[in-house]
Amino acid sequence: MAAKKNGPVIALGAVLAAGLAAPLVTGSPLGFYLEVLIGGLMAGVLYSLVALGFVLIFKASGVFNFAQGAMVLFAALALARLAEWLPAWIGIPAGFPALTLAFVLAAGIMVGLAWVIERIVLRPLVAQDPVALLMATLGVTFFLDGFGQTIWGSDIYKIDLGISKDPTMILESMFQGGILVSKEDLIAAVIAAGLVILLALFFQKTATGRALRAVADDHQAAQSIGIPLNRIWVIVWAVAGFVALVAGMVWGAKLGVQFSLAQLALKALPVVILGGFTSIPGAIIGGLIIGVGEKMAEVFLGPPLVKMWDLAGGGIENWFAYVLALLFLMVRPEGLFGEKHIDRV
Amino acid sequence: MSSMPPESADTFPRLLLHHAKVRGDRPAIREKDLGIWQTWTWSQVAAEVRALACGLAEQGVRRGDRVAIIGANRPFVTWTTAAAQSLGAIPVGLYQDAIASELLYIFQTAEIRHAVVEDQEQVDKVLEIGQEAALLKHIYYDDPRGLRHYTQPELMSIEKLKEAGRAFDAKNPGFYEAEVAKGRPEDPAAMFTTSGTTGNPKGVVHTHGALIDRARVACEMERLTDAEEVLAYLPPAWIGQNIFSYAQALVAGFCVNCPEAAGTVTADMREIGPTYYFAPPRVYENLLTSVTIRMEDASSIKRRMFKYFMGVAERVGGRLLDGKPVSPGERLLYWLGDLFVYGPLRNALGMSRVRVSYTAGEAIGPDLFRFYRSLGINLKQLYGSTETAVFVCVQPDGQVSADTVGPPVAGVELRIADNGELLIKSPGLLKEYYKNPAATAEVLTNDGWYHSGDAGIIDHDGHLRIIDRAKDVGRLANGAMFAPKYIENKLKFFPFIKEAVALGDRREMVCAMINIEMEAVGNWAEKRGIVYSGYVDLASQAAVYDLIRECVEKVNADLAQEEKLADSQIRRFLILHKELDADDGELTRTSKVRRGFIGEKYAVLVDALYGGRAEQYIETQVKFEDGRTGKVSATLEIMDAKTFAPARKAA
Amino acid sequence: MFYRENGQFKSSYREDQQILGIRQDRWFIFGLIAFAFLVVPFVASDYMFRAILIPFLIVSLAAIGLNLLVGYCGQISLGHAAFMAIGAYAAYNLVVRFPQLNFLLVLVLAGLIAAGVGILFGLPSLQIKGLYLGVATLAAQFFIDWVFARVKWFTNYSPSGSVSTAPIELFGYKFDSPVERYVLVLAVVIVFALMAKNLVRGHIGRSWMAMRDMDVAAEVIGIRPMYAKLSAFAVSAFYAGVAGALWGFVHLGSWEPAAFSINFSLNLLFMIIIGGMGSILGSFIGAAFIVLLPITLNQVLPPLGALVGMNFGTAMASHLEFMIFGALIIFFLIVEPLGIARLWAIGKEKLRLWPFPH
Amino acid sequence: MRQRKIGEVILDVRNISLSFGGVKALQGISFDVREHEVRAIIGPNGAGKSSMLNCINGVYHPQEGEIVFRGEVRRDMDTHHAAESGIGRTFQNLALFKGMSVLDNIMTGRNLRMKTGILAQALHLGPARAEELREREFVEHVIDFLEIQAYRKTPVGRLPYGLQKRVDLGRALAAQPQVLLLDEPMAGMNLEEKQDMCRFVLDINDEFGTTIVLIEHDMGVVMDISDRVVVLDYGKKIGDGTPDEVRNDPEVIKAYLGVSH
Repeated sequence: MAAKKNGPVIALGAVLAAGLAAPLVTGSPLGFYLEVLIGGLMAGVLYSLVALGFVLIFKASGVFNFAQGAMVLFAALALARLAEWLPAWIGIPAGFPALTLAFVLAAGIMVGLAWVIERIVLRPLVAQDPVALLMATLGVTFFLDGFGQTIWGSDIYKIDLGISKDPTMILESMFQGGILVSKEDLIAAVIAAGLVILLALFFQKTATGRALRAVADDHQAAQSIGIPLNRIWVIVWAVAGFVALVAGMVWGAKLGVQFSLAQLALKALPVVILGGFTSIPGAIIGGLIIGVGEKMAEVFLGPPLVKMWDLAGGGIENWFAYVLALLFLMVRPEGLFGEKHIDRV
Repeated sequence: MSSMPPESADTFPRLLLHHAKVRGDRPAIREKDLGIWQTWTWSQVAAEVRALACGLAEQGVRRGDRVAIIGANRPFVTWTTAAAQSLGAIPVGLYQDAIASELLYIFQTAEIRHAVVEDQEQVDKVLEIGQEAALLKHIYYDDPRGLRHYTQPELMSIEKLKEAGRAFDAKNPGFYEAEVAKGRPEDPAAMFTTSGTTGNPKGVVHTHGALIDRARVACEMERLTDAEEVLAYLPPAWIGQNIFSYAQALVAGFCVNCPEAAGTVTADMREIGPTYYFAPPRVYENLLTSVTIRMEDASSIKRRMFKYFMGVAERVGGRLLDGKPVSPGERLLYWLGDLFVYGPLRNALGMSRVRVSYTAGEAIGPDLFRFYRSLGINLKQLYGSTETAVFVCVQPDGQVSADTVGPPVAGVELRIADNGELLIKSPGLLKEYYKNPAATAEVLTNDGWYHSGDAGIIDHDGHLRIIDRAKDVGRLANGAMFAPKYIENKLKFFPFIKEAVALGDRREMVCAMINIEMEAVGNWAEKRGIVYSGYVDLASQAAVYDLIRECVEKVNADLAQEEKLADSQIRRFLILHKELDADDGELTRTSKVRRGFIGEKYAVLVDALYGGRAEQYIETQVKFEDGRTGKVSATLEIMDAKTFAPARKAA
Repeated sequence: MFYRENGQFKSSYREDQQILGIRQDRWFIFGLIAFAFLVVPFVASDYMFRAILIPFLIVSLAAIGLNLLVGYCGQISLGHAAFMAIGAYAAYNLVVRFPQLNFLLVLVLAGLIAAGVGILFGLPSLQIKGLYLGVATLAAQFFIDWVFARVKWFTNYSPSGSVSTAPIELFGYKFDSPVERYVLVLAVVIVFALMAKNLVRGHIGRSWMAMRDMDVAAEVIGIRPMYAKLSAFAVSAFYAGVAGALWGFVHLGSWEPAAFSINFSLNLLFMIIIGGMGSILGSFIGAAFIVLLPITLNQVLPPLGALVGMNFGTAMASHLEFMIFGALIIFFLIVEPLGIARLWAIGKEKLRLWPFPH
Repeated sequence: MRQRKIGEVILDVRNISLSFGGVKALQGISFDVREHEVRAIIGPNGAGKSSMLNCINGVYHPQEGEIVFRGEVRRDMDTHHAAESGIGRTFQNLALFKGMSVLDNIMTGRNLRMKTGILAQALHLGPARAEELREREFVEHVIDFLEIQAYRKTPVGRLPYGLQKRVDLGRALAAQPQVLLLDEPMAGMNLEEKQDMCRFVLDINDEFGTTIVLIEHDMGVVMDISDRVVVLDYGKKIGDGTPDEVRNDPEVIKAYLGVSH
């Protein structure tokens, strides 16, 4: 295979950077600009959380888990409803104690659920075409969407982490008007960072984690040195279930728990394309890029477009991530941090 | 259209021209080739034959010359046969799998100068013979594959032959018509080689008149029309195939279909759905075996349904076919059975459209016979041989049974000689054995009776019943009658037994050597979890021996019922370690056991059987398909079988 | 069981290659078509036409389109409803801007426009496969959704963003009542299904299947991947476009962009998974399944729930529908990846072999 | 007996080097193939045989060297051009189209010659139908030649391995190639199947005059049927000549025969 040309990648990067800088050049106030940037980063953190689940499973088993979004919804529903029901059931005080217990229970449920999915759906499909696996996870998505709403209910629920949603003004001294930042968002970022660190530790320090990495590198080799693939896959699915719970909690707290959560999770797809299917840092950075890009495009690119073509409103963020991912695919299919594959005949 | 051709069409070439004129656009022959049924109409066939005849004439074939034809059922076989006949030459059909020495003998005695063969394999064989049979000067081949680089001057493709023929025809207008006009019904039309259980093959010469007469009589009897379809799948060198797929086709004007390859006959039969069908009992038996085996794998509901309706069919089917009274309730059941079982089964067998089907050559098992008839397939028996142009006796509709072969057909007289041998007088008798007046005189006496060599009786209905070959009917040491084939046939009616050889002439008891049917026994063994590594291993398994012993004992019980044969019960038997094979000389080309040869070849086994030994080591040379030879050896167990007291004769 | 094939031999390649080679199959299909044209119009209720038959026929067409791409050519598309949207809006604009155009011509033009867009979004397939391509088609879905929601020109500046159509008129005849619309759709669908069958049994169909089964070997044998893939995208999008136009004009009458959302796309995908990948017949079966299941659930569940003393509302039915779809997808992928059409084919083979099991 | 005319050089491989990442698969390989001959490339596993074939028909693009086919000099091949100009091939690991019947698989071999457009195909118009029937007839000759009539409509996946190999050969043959590249045509076959395959290879060479380049590691088979043999080892050419010359070449004996057989 001829060496991949880096030209288009650099060009694309330059265009993105230019796009990022453009609003400043055209005279948007710096404070506002930073506010948008930080908002984008926050959304990006959420995308990253979902994308993490994708990457974990893909890395270990080559399955593109379309159902990660549904798992997020399911986890968020479980958490929200358990936190609501538990006080009535066992008299535990509502609020933080109930939430904690609900989180533990939901974690158990998610791990169990992930285990069941792996055993019932993915195990029989081992060594199938990736597209078939993708479709199977689509089936899981539908099943979970229906199942989750059947047992947990289908209204909009709240997860109250007890954090004020009021925005805080920071850096007032530096900019005129300062920057509005929600405390909740900050906490979310911290949780996400914590989770990433936790996962990194898990992968680096535990035997299971090392086995996981071995499996990700080479299935056959891992199997030949005695790593039980089936058990690894179950663990990975369980971890992904837990990650989904964290993502669901953070996202649910921010936006409320509702059906659209599952759809929003679709956004994580372009993130992994961008970051590379097999890279955890890629998922984080990809998430941030998509989050920021989307917000920037919506805020700074949207209005001129609407004006220019007389559009019925903006909404660029609906497709921006995908089109960006598509462009990226054309120039660098393996993503920013993914591994290259050479097809041999 | 059921009208038979006029009497004036009294040779095969004239029949061909008649059909080309009367039904020129109807299909005469089809061949599955390149995936579809390539079709030739009667007028196209006439043109092909004309070109070939002219080509052969141009190459030097003259009236009375013998032309060898070797090939599978392909149109060229039919066409060159007719072409040779047009010139007054005698086509000599030869078996494709005939070994070189057999061929050489025929080529030499018949002084064959021209041979038409199918492909490279046959070309190689004939070229080799040609070295010795110095007369052979012209070889025409149908399939040029692999022959591109052959440079022998004798070789010519049939395509080229036809081209030459067309050129010749153009230069000599009227030649073909004149040649056809010269032919007379009493001219020899074809020569067939008899398999001959011993010695060299004999060439049976039949006239146009004899073949056409027999074909016509049978066509009229069964009301065959030009709408029939037949599948030509048996060796074309055999007279039966010639009668059913050549003579009768040319008399009635129906269409002959040639399968794509030997391996696709079943599929091709399903596609064509012949209306007129002939098969030796062996083929019916194999079909039934495969039905049984395939049904065994069916779900239990289906199996029960199958069994139930086959029971209904057994009660009702034969009676319906014979036009006997059947109650409305049974009619309804049979109708249901037809919907769910018989109809689909006939379809699967390719027999949905069969109006008349024959079996002959050997005795057919009563169960087997009844099975097909109960399905609504009009299976009937006939009796005949190469020397009698097949049709001697045929069971008419409504007078069908498993153990007779029916009354004589029109034109035939029968007589039983004092020694039990059947004598025949018929317009279809052979003209002579080619260049063998001694042999001719032996079978064809001056008073016009043909000595069939079969032992038979004529029952009170006037139906003929064949017991055995006259010369094979022997006596046990105590003087009791011993009809080995009768016993062997009874054994072979079991699906597990493929072949059997009964011994006992001039001995104190009857013993048998048995060949198991690999497929059926193998299936049976797998069902019981018996592991085996191959034929030899399977044949020597104790369980298999027990299975076969049960069969033998059932035959014994049967034999005990018949007063004259009660002494012929099988006392001891063994299972052979190899399949009897025509390549090893154990069977004839028509797959009949050569008892004498086997007796000599396996003398150690015979001695062991009669010597009371419990087992015997044997080593046998075998010929593999690719011509190499090898050895198989085994220690065979010999087993005693239970015998039964003779049934008391009713007072 | 009902097959009697003796005597049905083929003496030309033309006979051998006809679509329904067995006489009994021919009778069955012709009987079915005759029934659909001659009996159904007189016996079915308006509800039947509006809620079941017309949508079934139209989504069948869309499913055929998707099946050509996914089932035959092996290229995934998660955004096929977007091509339907293209067809629907293209037809709308053609009718609004050129009212004198024959509707059949409009259908074809709408299909062609969708095909053009299909080729555009098919371009990534030359570089990427599988999951990656799935994401690319999602991009098409979201982008096209957005375009029709935001660019006013496409909706002819309709203030609400939704568009509505007048009844179809063809050769001076108005197809207004449900029966008339049904017959029109039926005719269109039969013709297009036949064309799809013709395509897949010809050299173009073989080049698609070759790409699906073993792309390297296909290239080595001389099949151009670009031509094979893009033609599959084009034809597939064409079918989706025609189906979209019919969906808009015949089924909905008036619609907004949400009518062709990602959920519709996924439903189409489910149809071909359940119905049968790589089977025209399967597209119909899958469409019937997906159209009928929710209706059946809505009819059957409440009385069933009442029986066990539970109250199944419509929400419940919709959740159950999700679950059943999901479970079925998984079931078919695991047990019979080629869907009901494959089961049908096996059943047919069993009937041909009856009473034998194999 | 086989009496054939070996013609001029039809394919000339010059100084081909190919590497994957840092692994050198082929190093400066040159050899020629004459028209109508049977040319074998042998060597132990990993010698670069398959890579060589893949360069010839454009699946791989060598970093160095050139390929001259029928007088046309190319820096490297592309697969389509190779197919179009008459290079056919079979695959070592079956690369049949699993979802298709035997007939359809072989029909794809005719795709290069089938030109009717989508609309004509969809409507099954006269020219499209005529083209389809014409090519079907051609393919039937291939089926007949390879003696697989009984499996015509069977999905290839259901056939035993040896027959699948035959279908693979049929698919390549259907394109009427001038040069046929056979990648281990007898791998994994039993003796009888090998003999059949040998017969087909020789028949193809005989009947159609097709030049054959084949890879094998079964030395016996190769020596029997080929006119000239190239020996590769670790990506380098270590021998070239008639079977007898190669058999007696000390370096070949050392590298190949001595080690693995």
